[in-house]
Amino acid sequence: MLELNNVNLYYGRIQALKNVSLSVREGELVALLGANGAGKTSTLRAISCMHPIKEGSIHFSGTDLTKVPAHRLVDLGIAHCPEGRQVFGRLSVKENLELGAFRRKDKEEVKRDLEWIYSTFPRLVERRSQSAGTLSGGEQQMLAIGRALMSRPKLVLFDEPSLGLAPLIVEQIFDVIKKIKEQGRTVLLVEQNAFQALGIADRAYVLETGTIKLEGTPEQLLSNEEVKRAYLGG
Amino acid sequence: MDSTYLLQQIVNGIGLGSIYALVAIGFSITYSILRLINFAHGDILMIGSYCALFIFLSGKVPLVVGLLLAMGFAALIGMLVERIAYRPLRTASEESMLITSIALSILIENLGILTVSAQPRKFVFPEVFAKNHELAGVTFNNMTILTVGVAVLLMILLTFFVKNTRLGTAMRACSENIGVARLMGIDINIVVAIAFAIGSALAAVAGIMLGGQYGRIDPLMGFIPGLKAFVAAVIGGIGSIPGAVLGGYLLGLFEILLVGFLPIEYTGYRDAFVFILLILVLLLRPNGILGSAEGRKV
Amino acid sequence: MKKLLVLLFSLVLGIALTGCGGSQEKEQPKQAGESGGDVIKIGAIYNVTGAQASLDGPSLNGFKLAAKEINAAGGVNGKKIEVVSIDGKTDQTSSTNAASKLVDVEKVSAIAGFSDSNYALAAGPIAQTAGVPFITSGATLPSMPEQVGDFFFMAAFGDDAQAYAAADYAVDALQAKKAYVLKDTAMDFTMNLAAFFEERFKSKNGDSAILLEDTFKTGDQDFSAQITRLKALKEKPDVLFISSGPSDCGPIVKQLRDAGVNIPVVSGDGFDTPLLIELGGKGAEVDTYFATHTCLNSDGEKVKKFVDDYKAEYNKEPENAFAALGYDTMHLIADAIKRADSADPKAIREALLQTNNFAAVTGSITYADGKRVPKKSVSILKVQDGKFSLIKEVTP
Amino acid sequence: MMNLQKKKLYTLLALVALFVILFICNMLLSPYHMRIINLVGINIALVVSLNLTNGFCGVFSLGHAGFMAVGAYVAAILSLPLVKKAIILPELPKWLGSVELSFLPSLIIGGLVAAICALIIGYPVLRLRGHYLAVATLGFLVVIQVVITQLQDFTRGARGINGLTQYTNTWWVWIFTCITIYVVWRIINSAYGRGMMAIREDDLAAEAMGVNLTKYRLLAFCVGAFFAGIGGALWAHLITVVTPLSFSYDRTFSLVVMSVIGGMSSITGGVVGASLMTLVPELLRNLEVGITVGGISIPPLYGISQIVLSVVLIIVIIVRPKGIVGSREFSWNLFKKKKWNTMNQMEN
Repeated sequence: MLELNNVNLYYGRIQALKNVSLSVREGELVALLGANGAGKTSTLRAISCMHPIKEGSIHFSGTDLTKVPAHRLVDLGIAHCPEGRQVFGRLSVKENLELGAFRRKDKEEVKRDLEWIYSTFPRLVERRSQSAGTLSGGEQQMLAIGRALMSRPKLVLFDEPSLGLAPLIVEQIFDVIKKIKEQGRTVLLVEQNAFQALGIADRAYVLETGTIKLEGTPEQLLSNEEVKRAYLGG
Repeated sequence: MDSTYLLQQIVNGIGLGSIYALVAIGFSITYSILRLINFAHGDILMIGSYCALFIFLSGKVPLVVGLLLAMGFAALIGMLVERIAYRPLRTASEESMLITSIALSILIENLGILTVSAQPRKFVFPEVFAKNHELAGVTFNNMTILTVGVAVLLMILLTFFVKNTRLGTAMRACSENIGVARLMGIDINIVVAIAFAIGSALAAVAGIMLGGQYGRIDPLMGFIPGLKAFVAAVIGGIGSIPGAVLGGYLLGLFEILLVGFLPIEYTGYRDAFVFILLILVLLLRPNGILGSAEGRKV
Repeated sequence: MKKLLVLLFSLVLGIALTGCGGSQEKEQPKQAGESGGDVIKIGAIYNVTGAQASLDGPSLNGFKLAAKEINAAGGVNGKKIEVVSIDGKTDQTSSTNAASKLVDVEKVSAIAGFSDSNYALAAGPIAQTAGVPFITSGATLPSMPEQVGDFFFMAAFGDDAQAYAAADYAVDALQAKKAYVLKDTAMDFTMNLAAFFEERFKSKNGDSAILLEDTFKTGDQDFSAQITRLKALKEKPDVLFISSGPSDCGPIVKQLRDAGVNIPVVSGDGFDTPLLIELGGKGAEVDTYFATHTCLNSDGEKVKKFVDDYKAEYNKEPENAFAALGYDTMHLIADAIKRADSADPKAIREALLQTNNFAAVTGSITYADGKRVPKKSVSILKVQDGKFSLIKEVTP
Repeated sequence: MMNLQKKKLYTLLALVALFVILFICNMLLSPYHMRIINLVGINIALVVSLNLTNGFCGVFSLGHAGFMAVGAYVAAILSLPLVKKAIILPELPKWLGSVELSFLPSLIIGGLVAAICALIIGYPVLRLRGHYLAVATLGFLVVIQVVITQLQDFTRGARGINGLTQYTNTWWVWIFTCITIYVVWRIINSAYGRGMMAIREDDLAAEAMGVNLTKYRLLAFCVGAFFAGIGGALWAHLITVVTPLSFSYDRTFSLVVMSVIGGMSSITGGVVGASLMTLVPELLRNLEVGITVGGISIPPLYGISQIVLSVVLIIVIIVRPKGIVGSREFSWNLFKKKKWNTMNQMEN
């Protein structure tokens, strides 16, 4: 479904991605692991056309993503849930969610989806007209996820959804991601929290300084000594 | 000083403030989305007033139609300027955009001199607008009423647009986080074009009102109101529409009251006081009165 | 790096090309008048762009019109006049560069220009050093020729002359004993004008004759604060002296009259603009007098001819008196060249100094007693029936 | 890489060459051309000093013309001959009215007063960031202009001070220019300079690393103002008139334009930007001459040079947003590398 081939990406003169190739099949939950600065976010930025790549190709269901303007991505069925949540703090919760469905024309369906998001994240209901900036970190993450889902994506990209959240909340977030996958959506999950990510992933890649170091099922990776030492504190 | 005098000065201040507010809004919305200080904004004001001069002061179309046409034309110019000069700089530094806006300002002013000549033109509204009213010892004319009325009406419309429409929400989203707004499927180019169109249309109205109050327009008329409106936007909190409005009225009142109440020897220092006020506001509330802290991406 | 070099190279090339293009054009007219060619080069520096453009543009038009007329009539001493005009851009650096270019590169026989002393004082010294006469057509600061040197001439009268004439008119014709003064602090012209008026008025009516001196700044739109202060004066003034530039006079007069202040208003040539009537409206019809260079509505033969010619050439009325001043300056220079029978700058200077009763549109010009500020008549005008009408002409 | 000794030698030789060329120019060229060359020099010094604050330190200041004004007025008042002073500025306080300094001390005092102004204004204002700082410095420029206009006794207000002695000549200008470049070069290659650039890259991180933000910015600001003050004074004694209008927005904007066009964070960029933007408008003047082609005369289009210039400016910024030179710096290695490249090619 999603195919990256030998992607090279630069920030000025600094190369952030070196020949990154990875693929996500339909219905899969793939985790992309790595330390800070390994290039995880850059990979996502390349996929969602937020930063042009220098070489390589990115295809989604046959469409060449490098030729698509960023705002058309949702039309193709890709939603990006960005790092650090980045909800629109001055907008209300409801407005944030509605923006998720910005390009959708089916008003009735959008309403239904909105209700569904509210039922999935009951804490958002009571705060719907509150501005998003006043929400707690966990609530903002839920909002960001809800916002991403409002576009009815086929593929959801999560960038560090557990970052800076309390363990209990992290648990909830990962439950939700699992649920999303179970609904038949494809998920690419970028995480530093490798242990948790591997707990729900079908497959995983490990990035190190801009290159893919390892690839495999959670079981394979969990048994890999190197991974254990580097990412699992083992 | 008696209270009538004070009241009179306040009325004058509100008249001037309305114009500043209209221009400041344009500054604020383009800044909030692109982080662009658009020094050419004042020149759009000039274009709007000339457009009005050629359209409705010819007496061939009703005032309202003329006003709308001038607004539309200015909006078109605003979008054109954005398309040609600013869009290629989306990813460039703030300084590059600043310089571009200065260059644009020079360009527009000189094109103005070349096409409509440097001679000031008479810009007089129909006789009715010069009619004076007196209320509790305060005199004001229909022009002032029109200025304040139109300004307030436009600001209400704008607030409604921004708060209650899909595009308005998109605009607010862009002003907060342009990158994520794109991920939502918002076409930034459209939003920016609309922001420029709105800002330019409002500036055109300000130019027309300014011309009407002063009675004359010339190709260099936009610079000072542009600069003052920029100060107003910063005082109010650049990036915030209510802030721009508040800043505009505060600055208008402050200027008029300074001239009204300072001893004669010091009235010449007015602009110095205006900018000292600006610096003080910046130091005490670095994001302006109504501005919220800018999120810094680390 | 390569891209950079290419860019730099193309830039340099571009500059070289424009440079060459320019010099090629200039080679067509033959070199310098003084070397015996058949043209006499006269330099003109006017700020045709920037804030001064509304004054300097008409001046340059008038200047060129005069040159065209002179050439059509066969030129001066059998030689054609070639006007080399450079834009001063309302910038002192540009103005001095322009003067330097005219003197050093174009080798002009004389330079004319400017309606504001800020620029005349910057460009003048360059002509002075090179020994080329500089005639400012519109700047009126009377001390300039003394400050710059013996090659600096003024074609217009000094601020002192017009302010004195205005003060005399206020005292003699309007019977004024007490005056109120409102001046623009942003211009040297308005500051000087007010100072000269006060000096003269006080010398006639005593030191306490000025009841209040209030100020504003170019571009101010609202004069209600000043008017309120004027109305609050215990003793009513008999005359209001408004020292303002062309852009502010209309609104001031209008707001004064709207506020019910009907005391006579007197001013200088800053009021000599159609804007006074257009913006002052009915207010300007109420006892508004000013001293200026000439009355373009008058029936004088010279004035009529100038106005007609200007209309024929530029399809519009002369915008203001500066157009006439530019016109006069060219004729003044041509007259001096004729009398000197030479295009040599020093000879022209000598001849200029001898100018006696030269009949110009803006009155007759005489440089008496070696002074390079002309003795010139001042016209007192009044607004009447939507037009300026001449009240009297005084020769100081 | 070239060794340091050799580089120093080359630099020295280049300097000597520069002054020999200037000397020859001075003999051969007309005063007009020398005036332009001198203006290039003054503008280089002004822009390089502006780059110290705006480019290297990331303090985007729009107040440079304000400091020029301070330096110019102080030097003008100090250097004005006593006879003239008594006529032009009769209201000066005694201690100032009876002083006539020669050019060099006037220049230096002018620069110092400008630097002191920078200290006073900078201390509160430099805590601001980005655009807010730009606006605050613009505000300072306005305040300076208003004060100059109002302090009639010292400055003659709007009338300005004219009749200054034309002290400024090629040597004053170019020696000053070289000193400015040298000092700025020394500063950016010192520990201070590295601190400044750390601030530019990321002020939060720099602060966290213990760089005293305000101190560094203040230093850059004051040094920039010092040279701006001297530059303003040199300008004043070249033009021989100073008025409040001499140092308006236009002046500040044109300096900032030069700086950005050349490359803000590079001395070389400053030199290139200032030279180009001084020379090009002067050359573009030739476009404003009316042309007669085959009997059809095209009247001169005044303002066309500004129009062409602003269009070119916009294009340059779009094509090279970092300026013509970018953040590169001239170095003797440049030549060596080139030689090395060609040698390589020959071997191939």
